[in-house]
Amino acid sequence: MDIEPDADIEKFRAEVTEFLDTAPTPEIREAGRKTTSAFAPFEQAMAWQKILHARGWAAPSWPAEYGGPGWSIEQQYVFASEYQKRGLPPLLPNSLRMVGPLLMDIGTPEQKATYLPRILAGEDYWTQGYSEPGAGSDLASLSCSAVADGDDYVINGSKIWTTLAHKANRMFMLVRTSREGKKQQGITFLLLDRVDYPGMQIRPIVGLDGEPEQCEVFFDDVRVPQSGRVGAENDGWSVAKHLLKHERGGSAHSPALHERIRMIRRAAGDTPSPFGGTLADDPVFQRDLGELEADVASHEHFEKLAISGHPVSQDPAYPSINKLISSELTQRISVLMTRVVGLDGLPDQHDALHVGSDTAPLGGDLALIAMPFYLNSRATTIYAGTNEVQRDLVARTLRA
Amino acid sequence: MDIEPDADIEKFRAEVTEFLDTAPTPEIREAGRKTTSAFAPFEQAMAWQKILHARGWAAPSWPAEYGGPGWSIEQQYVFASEYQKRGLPPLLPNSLRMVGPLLMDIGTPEQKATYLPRILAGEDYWTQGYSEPGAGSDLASLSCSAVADGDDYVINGSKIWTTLAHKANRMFMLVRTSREGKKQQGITFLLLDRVDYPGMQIRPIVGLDGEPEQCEVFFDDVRVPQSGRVGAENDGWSVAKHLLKHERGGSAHSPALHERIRMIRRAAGDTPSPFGGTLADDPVFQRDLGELEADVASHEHFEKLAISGHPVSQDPAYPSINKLISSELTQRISVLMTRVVGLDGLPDQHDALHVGSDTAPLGGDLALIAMPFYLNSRATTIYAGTNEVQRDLVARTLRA
Amino acid sequence: MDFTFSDEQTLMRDSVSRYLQRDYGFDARQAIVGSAKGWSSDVWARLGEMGLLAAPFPEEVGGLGGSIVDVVAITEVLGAHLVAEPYIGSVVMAGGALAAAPDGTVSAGWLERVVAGEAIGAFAHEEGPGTPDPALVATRAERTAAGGFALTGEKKVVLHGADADVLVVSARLAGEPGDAGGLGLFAVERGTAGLTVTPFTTVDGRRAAHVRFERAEVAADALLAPEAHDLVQRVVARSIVALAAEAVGAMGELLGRTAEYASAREQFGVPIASFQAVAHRLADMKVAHIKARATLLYTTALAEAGRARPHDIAVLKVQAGRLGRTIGESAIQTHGGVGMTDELPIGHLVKRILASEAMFGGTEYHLRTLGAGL
Amino acid sequence: MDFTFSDEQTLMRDSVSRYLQRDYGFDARQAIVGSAKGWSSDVWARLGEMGLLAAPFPEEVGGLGGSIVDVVAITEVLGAHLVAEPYIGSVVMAGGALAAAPDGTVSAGWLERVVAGEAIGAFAHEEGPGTPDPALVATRAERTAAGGFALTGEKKVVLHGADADVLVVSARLAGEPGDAGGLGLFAVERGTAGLTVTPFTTVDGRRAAHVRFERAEVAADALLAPEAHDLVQRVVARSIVALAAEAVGAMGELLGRTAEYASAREQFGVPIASFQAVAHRLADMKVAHIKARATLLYTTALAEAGRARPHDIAVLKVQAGRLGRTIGESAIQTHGGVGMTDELPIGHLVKRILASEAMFGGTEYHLRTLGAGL
Repeated sequence: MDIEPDADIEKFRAEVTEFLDTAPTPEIREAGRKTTSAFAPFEQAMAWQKILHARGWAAPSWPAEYGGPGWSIEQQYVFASEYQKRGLPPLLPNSLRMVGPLLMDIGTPEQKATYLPRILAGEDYWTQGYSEPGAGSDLASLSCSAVADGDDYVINGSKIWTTLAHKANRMFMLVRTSREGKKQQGITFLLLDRVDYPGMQIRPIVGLDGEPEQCEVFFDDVRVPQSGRVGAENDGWSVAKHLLKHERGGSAHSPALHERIRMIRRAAGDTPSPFGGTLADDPVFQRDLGELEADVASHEHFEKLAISGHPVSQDPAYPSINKLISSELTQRISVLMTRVVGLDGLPDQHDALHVGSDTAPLGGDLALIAMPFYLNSRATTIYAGTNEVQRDLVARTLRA
Repeated sequence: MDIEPDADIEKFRAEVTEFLDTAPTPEIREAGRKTTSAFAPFEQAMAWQKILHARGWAAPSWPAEYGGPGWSIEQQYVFASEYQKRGLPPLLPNSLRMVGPLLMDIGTPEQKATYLPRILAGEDYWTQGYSEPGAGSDLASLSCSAVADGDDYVINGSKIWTTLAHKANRMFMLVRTSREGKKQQGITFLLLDRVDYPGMQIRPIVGLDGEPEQCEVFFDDVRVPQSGRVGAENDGWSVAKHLLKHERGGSAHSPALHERIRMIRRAAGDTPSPFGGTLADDPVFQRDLGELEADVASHEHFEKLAISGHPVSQDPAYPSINKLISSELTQRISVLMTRVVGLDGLPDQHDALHVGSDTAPLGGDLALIAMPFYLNSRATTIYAGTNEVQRDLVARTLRA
Repeated sequence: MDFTFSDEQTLMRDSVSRYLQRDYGFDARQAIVGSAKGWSSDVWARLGEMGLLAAPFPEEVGGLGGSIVDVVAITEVLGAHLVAEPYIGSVVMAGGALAAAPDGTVSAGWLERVVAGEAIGAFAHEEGPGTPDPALVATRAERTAAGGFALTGEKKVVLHGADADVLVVSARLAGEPGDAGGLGLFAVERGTAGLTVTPFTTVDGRRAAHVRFERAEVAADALLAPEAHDLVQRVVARSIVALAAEAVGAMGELLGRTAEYASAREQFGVPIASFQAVAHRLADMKVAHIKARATLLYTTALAEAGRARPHDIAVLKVQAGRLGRTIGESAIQTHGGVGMTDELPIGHLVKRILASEAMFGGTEYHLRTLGAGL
Repeated sequence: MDFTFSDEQTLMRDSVSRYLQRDYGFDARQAIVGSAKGWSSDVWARLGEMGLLAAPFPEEVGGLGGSIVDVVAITEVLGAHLVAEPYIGSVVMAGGALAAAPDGTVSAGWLERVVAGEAIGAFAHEEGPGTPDPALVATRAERTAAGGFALTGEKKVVLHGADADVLVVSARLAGEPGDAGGLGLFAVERGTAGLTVTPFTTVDGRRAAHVRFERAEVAADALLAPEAHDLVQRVVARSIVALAAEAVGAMGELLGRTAEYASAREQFGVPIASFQAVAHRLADMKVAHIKARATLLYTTALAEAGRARPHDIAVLKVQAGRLGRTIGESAIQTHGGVGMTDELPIGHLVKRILASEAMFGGTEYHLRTLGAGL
């Protein structure tokens, strides 16, 4: 065993912190404070990505040949930790962590050349068109169809939970190209280079937190070029499974979770306890915060083992386990947030939450975000494969 | 709504408490302190039943025509409360709460005349022969067979989890009398008036708590009279379902749970806290005890609603809900017990736990029972239909 | 013992339910909540006509002579329908406080108007997580030279605090936070100088406000009760019971809707309720609802008999909060994506439960007082 | 970073596993635990031959020069096999304390004998729930006229306290419970006058004892270290790591056995693992095991580098306890009736985990110190 960091890691850390302390604009910092979801405020996240890209740091995990910084896994973790300690808004994941890595692996040379540089530079945002009103956990039963016609596909049907589709300029999606054989067969993976094709309609859906983060997209004889296909026709299910690996695992969640714990601790220090002193001195609060801290620490250990190449990361259940742990921790943290703010969490502060809003927040930083963060985080056990589905997958690895 | 008690209830309570304060022998009280299971120490429980019977109070819920005291449901609850407050050992349930009520409902006149008075008087103890090594949750797949031969049945096979079979003098059991049709058909309910028939063998099974509470019973061409049959041949499944109603619901669990909470509270008052004062002053302990108290209180409210004839007791899920709540509360209480005793729960005090033992206990009253109580209570979510099966039953009532 | 509603109460529940189903469907409710006023005078008038406002008050002030049982019978139904109108704030809380004040004060006049639906009242009491214990009130009332009082302090999440014609305010005439003695109860009219009202909509669609008093002067007869600790404690208890009834109503609605959805929604070719993980979650929701409702009904009967101790009220508060959260979170998870939207009542019902949990002391506060009292 | 065992450590683990599988099967183990002595000298000698006793000690005292990583590599395997022999009590705890004592005391002599398997040591330190913090030790050591010390106090659940040739005892030379200063560490030989040893078997089949000192006199050279607070804290940390490794070993065994049972056991005509409620419980067991083991390995690596703070040790302690309990309770429930019997290893593995949880501060103690330190 060897836990010692690379000799150069502290030098690297200094370089990172110097940049992170100076580069973000006030609006970007504000967006960080007002992030209540896995998706940070759109405009600021994209602006921040452009700044990071100028430094070469927009995509820490991308290989150097595609414009990544070429960092070691340990460097990536240090970057994530320092980033989160400053409460900076996360970059939007769909393009950088989903389409990008997928295209690197199985995109055509033309798709790579066209899209990867724009993804990296923050010039494109890709929304995901997977789920349909009738196809949620049972994604393979999707029915939105694409019929080949000349060089095009003609798409009919609808997609739902297309995150930020109303802000996106591109879309990746699964369509049904055949109804023969098993339902997993007959699915094709398509890239749409526009979201304003004739016949496309985007309807934002307001969430529990009052924000239109999700959308529904309707397709009525929408004609798109076949060149947007990734992989073979009717082979989209395996393309999507490949992509899901990127979505479910592989990232460093624990630094963000640690930062949420620190945020709660800070707020507790400013919150009077009905039993005297501040909430931070309250033994019950300390116990409950200690319990979250222990579980976040274990998640950090798990992530670091995986980063170090420990066999745990080769377990076929690894992505599901990662998703289960981080989603449920996020929810538990959100519950403690609402407890700490108490009554101060009750005003609907939807207006004040917009970056640049001139509505003054009521209560402290945590009061502003606790309730929307709690409500939004209910989705973490639903999206990207419900936690029920993830548990099914983990259990499958235990069957003799 | 009307919560006022009967005018005479306080007079009744005085009568009850006077008796309960004076009638139990020191051994019976000791057995109460050393009860770590739904089954109290056998000899003392039977001795105590005889004392109660002499007063006419052995079976509070039995109708007067069978020797019950003819109490109102509220009187029964008051009796249970005062009984539990004194930490007295519960009477063994199999005879009084299972076979007895079943025979009242569907026994033959001869069965009633033979068995009910002896059950009431504490002269008989009936062990239950339901489960088999291959038939647990899936009880209907039982295979222990009875073949009619003249006036007898000839039994072959085995039964397991026959509680206290090694102390019992009688047994009620389910046997397979036909392999045709659905597996629920072809089962017959039998009373065995002896447990020492030629060909019967009883093997006690030591449990996690070190006690041989359960047994396995083997049948090798055991010949028993057909007159022991309850209900028709091959109709035993509906007989057993009828009986399960008595086992699962209808009783008053909350007084015993309240007493366990008081016991924990007393021990906490004698236990130093590492953070100063006693554990009873510790805010974290107070919170956790408060949480248990709230749930026991809700269970009390639920039981009192049912007692008062509120429609909640007519819900087909009522017995399952009752079982889920009381079993899971028992387990949670047992966890808090082990936490309060800490290190003092580690010595195996198996010897000291026997009534009349001259091995001195180490630590206080709670230290003696906490760990065995915890271990034994793991069974509460397994026996009488696992909690998984109970949840299936509750869910069934919600399907549109 | 009897824990059922009377025939009259059941009739009233049925007619209120029918009315709300017809005229207060989810879309109508959302339109009302999204309006400038945030609630509907028409609906309010209709509820008044049905006798809801008058139900729990004595006949002398225009009431129907009912009790806390009527409040519970009504608010459970209002909770299921997510009613935004000021029933709890004006009738249960402010009305309850006014009705509890001694005779011979201005309370009777205000009370008659509240009962008649001619005035809206608000109960300005909470200051933070500790004020379910009235002794912890810090807002001060100092005697003025004119013989009246000047109030200084801040009250949080006052339901309908900006709409109200009269605020019923707890404030300290003497002593320090922690003292049970010296607590006064005041009637403060809308527009009194020195009041800063910060209005907002709560996450569950009620209008409310933080109310700051900076030497807000009131006349001598605004003092409704000079030693009001026990009175305020009873009003807090009554508020907790009504909020719990609303929450239990919301829980029942969540249970019913979720069971229905899970039976109808198919994935993998079968209703999702046929998956054991979903079935068991539904079972746990049902158990939670039954527990919460049993405690609600039992505590209501205790309260009617004048036998509800602080212990019993704390049990009800924590159960409504904890069990409500269980049911709410399970309802969203079972609905999946659509449960996360503002377009179904599911999330709104959950938010109503969460908001009630935070009012008059959170779950942790009451759990601890419960455990400490054992 | 590397969180795997070395090739040598893996080889040793494999050979220990093979030996225990062959000669220390469940029935053999139960026979040993039920014997008068409660553990087997033969097995002990064999473990010594395999180098286990010497592994974590410096070569000067006959050790093999290993570290805490070797302790973890070994005790994880011992935990899976429910070993009753005094490895943790004598080698890890007492041996660790003797090795940490300054040179020039009697410690070296005792240590060599412990390392060689010629003597059994015991670590007599815990007094109650607070003594994971050594400052809370109340046992006193007073100077005697003869220049030695007289010890008075009580130590609880001293592993192998009745078997031990030497007890390594923490006792206060000065100050009051709560003071970090004034804590001494003593070597007390078996049979010293003034010792009352109350032996028992623990619920998980280890021999242990409560040890009472009533002016138990020892010579001056029995004092191994005069200001021993930090030393004792390190020994406690080392003990916690080893107990956690045992617990994680037991968890892995429970997971494997339960998954196997659920795949083989049929009810309703299918393996019970095909019921989603069972499948999801198995999934949660696996997640719990992975979390606990990740924390074990990470903390071990920290400890080896001398960088394990009290915070890290507390995290490990609570995770081994909480996650172990989750796995243990799930294992019993999944096994049903047979999981409740003494006849399968399941319950014994659970009891080992529970016993470790209670030692050196329960979960609640450490959770609170964790949260207070944030």
